[in-house]
Amino acid sequence: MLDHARHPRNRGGLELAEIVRRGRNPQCGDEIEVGIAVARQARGEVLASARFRGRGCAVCIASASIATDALCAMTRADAVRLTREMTRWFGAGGAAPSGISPALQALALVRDYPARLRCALLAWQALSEALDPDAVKPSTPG
Amino acid sequence: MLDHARHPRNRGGLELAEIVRRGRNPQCGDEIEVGIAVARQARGEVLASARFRGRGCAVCIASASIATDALCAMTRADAVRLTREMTRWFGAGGAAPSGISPALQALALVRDYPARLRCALLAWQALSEALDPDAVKPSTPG
Amino acid sequence: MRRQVQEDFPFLREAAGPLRYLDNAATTQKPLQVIEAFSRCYRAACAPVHRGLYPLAARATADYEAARRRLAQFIGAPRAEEVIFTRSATDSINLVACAWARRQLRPGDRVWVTRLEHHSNFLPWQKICRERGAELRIIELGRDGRPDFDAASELYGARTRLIAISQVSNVLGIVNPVQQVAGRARARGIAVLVDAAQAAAHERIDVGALDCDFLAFSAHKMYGPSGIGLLYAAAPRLAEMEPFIVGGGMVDEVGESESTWVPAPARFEAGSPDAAGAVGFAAAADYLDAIGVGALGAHVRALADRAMRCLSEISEVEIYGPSQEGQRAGIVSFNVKGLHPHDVAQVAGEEGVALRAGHHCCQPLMKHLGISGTVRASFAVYNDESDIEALCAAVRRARRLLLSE
Amino acid sequence: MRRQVQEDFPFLREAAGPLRYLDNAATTQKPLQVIEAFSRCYRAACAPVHRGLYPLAARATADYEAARRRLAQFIGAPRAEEVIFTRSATDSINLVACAWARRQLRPGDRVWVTRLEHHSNFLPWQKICRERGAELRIIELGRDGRPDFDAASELYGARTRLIAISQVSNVLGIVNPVQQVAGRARARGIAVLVDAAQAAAHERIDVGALDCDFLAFSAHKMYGPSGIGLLYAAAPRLAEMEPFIVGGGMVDEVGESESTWVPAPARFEAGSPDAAGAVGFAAAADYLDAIGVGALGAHVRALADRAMRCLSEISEVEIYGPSQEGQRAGIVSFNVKGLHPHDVAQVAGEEGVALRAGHHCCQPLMKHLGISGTVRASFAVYNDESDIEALCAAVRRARRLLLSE
Ligand SMILES: Cc1ncc(COP(=O)(O)O)c(C=O)c1O
Ligand SMILES: Cc1ncc(COP(=O)(O)O)c(C=O)c1O
Repeated sequence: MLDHARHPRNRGGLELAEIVRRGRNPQCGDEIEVGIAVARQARGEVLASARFRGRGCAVCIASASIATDALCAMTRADAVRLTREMTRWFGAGGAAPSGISPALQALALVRDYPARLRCALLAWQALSEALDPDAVKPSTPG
Repeated sequence: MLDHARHPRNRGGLELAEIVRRGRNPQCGDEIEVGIAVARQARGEVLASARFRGRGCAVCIASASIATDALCAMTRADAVRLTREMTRWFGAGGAAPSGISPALQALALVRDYPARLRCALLAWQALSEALDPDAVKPSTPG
Repeated sequence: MRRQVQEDFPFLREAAGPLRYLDNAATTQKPLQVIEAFSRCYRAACAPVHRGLYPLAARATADYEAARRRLAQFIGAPRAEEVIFTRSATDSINLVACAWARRQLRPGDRVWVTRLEHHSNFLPWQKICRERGAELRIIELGRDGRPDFDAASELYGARTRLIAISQVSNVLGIVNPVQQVAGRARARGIAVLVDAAQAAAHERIDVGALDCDFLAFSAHKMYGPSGIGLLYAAAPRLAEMEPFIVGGGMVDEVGESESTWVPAPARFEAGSPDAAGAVGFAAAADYLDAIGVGALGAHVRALADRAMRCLSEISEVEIYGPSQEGQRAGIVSFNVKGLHPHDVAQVAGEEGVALRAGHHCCQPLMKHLGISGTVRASFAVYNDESDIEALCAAVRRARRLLLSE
Repeated sequence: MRRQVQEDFPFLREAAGPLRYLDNAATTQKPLQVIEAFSRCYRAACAPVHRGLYPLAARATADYEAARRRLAQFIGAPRAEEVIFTRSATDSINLVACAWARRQLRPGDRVWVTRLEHHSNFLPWQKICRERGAELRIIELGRDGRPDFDAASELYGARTRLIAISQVSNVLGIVNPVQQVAGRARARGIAVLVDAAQAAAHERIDVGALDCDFLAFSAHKMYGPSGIGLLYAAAPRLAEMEPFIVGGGMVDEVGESESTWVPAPARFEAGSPDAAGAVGFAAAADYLDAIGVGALGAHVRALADRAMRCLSEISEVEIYGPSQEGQRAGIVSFNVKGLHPHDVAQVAGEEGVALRAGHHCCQPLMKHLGISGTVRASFAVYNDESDIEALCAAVRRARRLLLSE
C-alpha cells in the first residue's frame, strides 16, 4: 500500500477517458478525478483503461492506484461487482470479497482508522459512479 | 416553628386591612395574602395589625405566622428594615440581623433546604411589598 | 433481588446513616459496573472522538460507536445511525421539536400530548406550536384516571402531525398503550414520539415492534451516568430533520454563506462527544440486560403494589392513579389529607426515607387533579419490602408530628 | 513540571505502550483529583438537583451550586447566576445564538467573527444571520498572520451587534487582544462573545477585567470531564435572553398556552442537571488553581516555542502562525511539504506520538491559507521536552517513509 502511495499507478492521462467522475472529501481536502475508457470485446464491455488524477493523502492515492490497477481490463459487469463489494466491505466489515488480490486486501487496514475510511472510499465511489451512473451514492461517515 | 405551623397566629381577618398583597409560588402551589393596617402614633406610623390567609406548606405557614407576629406593633420604618434584613439573610446567609427573636432565628433552619427557601420567603416578600410598594421585588431561586 | 445486587451498589454501604432511597423516578443510583466503565475511560487515556489518526483516538471513536450500537440493540433499533446521543431526554425532545417539528408544522396543524406529560414533553410542543401557529391538544384523563385516547376526537384526524406521549407516567405509574397508538397513527401517516424516560430502566423498549418515529430517554434514570441521553429517530424522520445545534463535528463543508452537513447521527451531535458518558450509558444497558428488564419490571411493580396496599391502610392517605394491582410501573403517588406534600417528604427525609414531593414537573396533571402536588415513592432494583415499611412508618410519623388534631 | 504532576495522571502509567499525547487542544487527560471527585459523586449516592426535600437531595443541590460558585470565581464572574452549565463550548455558543441573538438581530445588523474561528464559533452565527437577515462579517488576517482588527472597517460601526472571537486560536495558537476589543466594543454598546475553549486550561480568564458579555468553554479541554461546559453571560445580557431548551426545572408556571420561567441560571438549564459533571468541572478548576494557571501557561508556551525551534530545523517543514517566541499559546501547526497532514499524523501515531491533523474545524482559515489541513501539536501540563524530541523524530520518520525522493 505504501508502495502504491509513493509510486501511484495510472495517475494522470485522463484526456483519453470516456467517462470522468469526481470525488471530493472536504474533511481532508481530498479531491480526485477518475476516468475510464470502455472497449467492446467478445466477452462484453471491457475497461480498456482506468486512470485518476488529484490530490489527497497516502490512503486516498494508494486506494485510487490500487483500484484503477484492479479494474483495468475487467469486464464492466465484473468491475461494477467488485467496486460494490469493496465499498460494502470497507463500510460493514465481514469477510473479504472472494478472490481479491493482496493489494486489495491491504486496503482493509484502513478499517482500523474510521477517520480514513472516506479517504479509501473516495476513488472507489467515483469509479462506481463512472461505471454505473444510476447507482445510488452510498452515504459515508463524516 | 413547628408550633407556628400547627397553630398559626394572625391567620384570617384580612377584612380590616388597609393594604393587601399576595404572594404565590406555583412550584409548590403555595398562595398567601397578607394584609396590614397602619396607625399614626406619636412615634410615627405603626403597624396596628398584620395578618395573613392562604394555603401552603408548614414552612410557608409558619413563616407567615412568625413574620406577622414579629411585625405587629412595629413602626413602619422598623418593619421595612426587618423585612429587608430577613429576606437578605435567607438568601445570602451570614450573620443574623441583630436583636431578632428566637422565632425569627428558627426560620434560618430552612437555609439547609434551598428548595424550601421560597416557601419561607413568600410571606416576607408579600409583607415587604405591602409595607413599601416601591421596593424592587427580589428575584428568587426556582 | 436486593440481596442479589447488594454488592453492586456502593451507595448502600457508603451512604451516611440508613438510607431508603425511593426517589428513583428522579434519578437512580449507579452500580459499580457503570462507575467503573466510566472511570476506566478517564484513567486509561482520553482521546477525541471522530477526529484522530492515532491509535488512541481510533479506539475512542470505536468505543463511542460501539456504545451507540449497544444502545441501538438495547432498544431494538434496526440501524445504529438512528441513535443520536443527546444530553438528556429533555434535550432529545427539544431536538425533535426544533429540528423536525419546526420544519413540519404548518399553521392549523395539531400536536397531541396527554394530560400526564412531564414538562419536558409538554413545553417543547407548547413553544413550537406557538411559533408555527399550530395547535397543542391534550388527551384528557378518563373516568379510570388514564388518558382516554378514544375520547380524544380527531386524535387521528387529518390535521394531526404528531402525537407525543410518555410510555410510563412519572407521577401515576400509568403505562400508556404506546404500541396501539403508534399503530393507529402509522396507518394515517402521523408521527409518534415516545417519552421513554420512565420506561428505560424497567420496561422492555423495542422501537422495531413499537414502530414509533421518535423515542427519547436519559441514562441517569436507568442506572447510567448523568449528562447523557439519547434520541431514537426512525430513518425516514431522520432524513426530514434539519441540523439544530451547529458547530464542530457535524459540518462537511463550510461555505461562504451556507454549509453542508455530514450524515446522521453525527449531523445532530455538534461539539465534542461525551465519550465516557456514552460508554457508561452502554454499561448501564449491559447491567440491565444481565439482570433482565423483565425481572426488574416485575420487581418494581410488585413493590409498588405492596406500597399501595400498605399506604392505603393509613387513614387519610389518598393514592392517585390505577388502584388495581399489577397495573402500575414502580411508582406510587399519594397525599395525606391536611398535610402539604413537601412537609411529608421533609419529615420522611429526616428519617432517612428519600421521597419526592411537589408537582413532579407535571403541572398540567396537578391542575387537573386539583392539587398542588403529591408525595411520590418510586422503586428500583435495590429496594425491598423493608423500604416500604420504613416509608409507611415515616408517613405515620409525619401525621403525628404535623397534624394538630 | 511533568515530574511534579506525574502521580496525578493515571494515563501516564496505564496507557499501553509509550504515549506522547500531543492532542491536548482536542481534549486533555484527566488527573486523579478530577476522576475521584467525579466517581465519588456516583459512589456516595446520587440524588436529583433542585427538586428534593430530603438531606441527600439538599446536598446534591448544594454541591451543584457550589460548583457553579467555584467556576464563577475561577473566571472572575461577579455573580454565580451568570454561570450557566451547558454541554460544551459548542452548546454555549449556540445558546447565545438562539436565546439572545435570535431576538436581538434585525435585518442588516452585523455579526463579526475572525478568520480563525472554530466551526463552533462560526456556524451558529452563519445560521442565525441567515435566519434573521443579518450579515456575517469576517475579520481577516493581516500580513503578520493575525486577525487585523484595525483593517476591519466598520467593526465598531453602528450596524454591529456582536463580535464573537476566540481568545486563543486552536490552530495557530494566536492569542487575540480580547480585552482591547471588548473595551472598544463596550464603548459603542456592541456585545462581545469570547470563545475561551482553548484559553480555559492555560490562560487566566477574568470576565470582570475583560468586561465581555459572553464567554464559553468546555470542561474536557481543561482537565475536566466530558459532556459539560459553561456559558458566562453578564447580567444585563442574561436579562435579554429567552429560554431556549424548555422542559423540567426551568418553568415556574405552566399555562394553557404560555408559561412563565424561573430566573437564570436555572431558566437556561432545562432537564436534570449533570451534577457529577459540574463537580468534576469544579475539581478541574481546583486542580488548575493549585498548580497556578500562570505557571501552566508559561510551561505550555515554552514547550510550543521549543517545538517550533526543533521543527523548523527539519527541512521542508512549514510552520503556521506567529514566528516570534513567546507569542503563541501551547499550540503549533505545521506541514511537511509534499506530505498530506493525515499521513504525517498517522505515521507519528504509530510511533506513539498522538498528533491531530486536518482542518481542525477551521475550514475558513484553511481556505485562507490555501491548504487542506495542518498537523498540530498541542501541549499540556504532563508534556515535557522528551515529547518534542519524539515529535521531531516522528516527523523525520514520516518524511523518510512517505517521500519517494
Ligand atoms: C477554539 C475552540 N472553540 C470551540 C471548540 C468547541 O469545543 P467543544 O467541542 O468542547 O464544544 C473548540 C474545540 O474543539 C475550540 O478549539
Ligand atoms: C416522563 C419523563 N419525561 C422526561 C423527563 C426528563 O428527563 P431529564 O430531566 O433527564 O431530561 C423525566 C424525568 O424527569 C420524566 O420522568
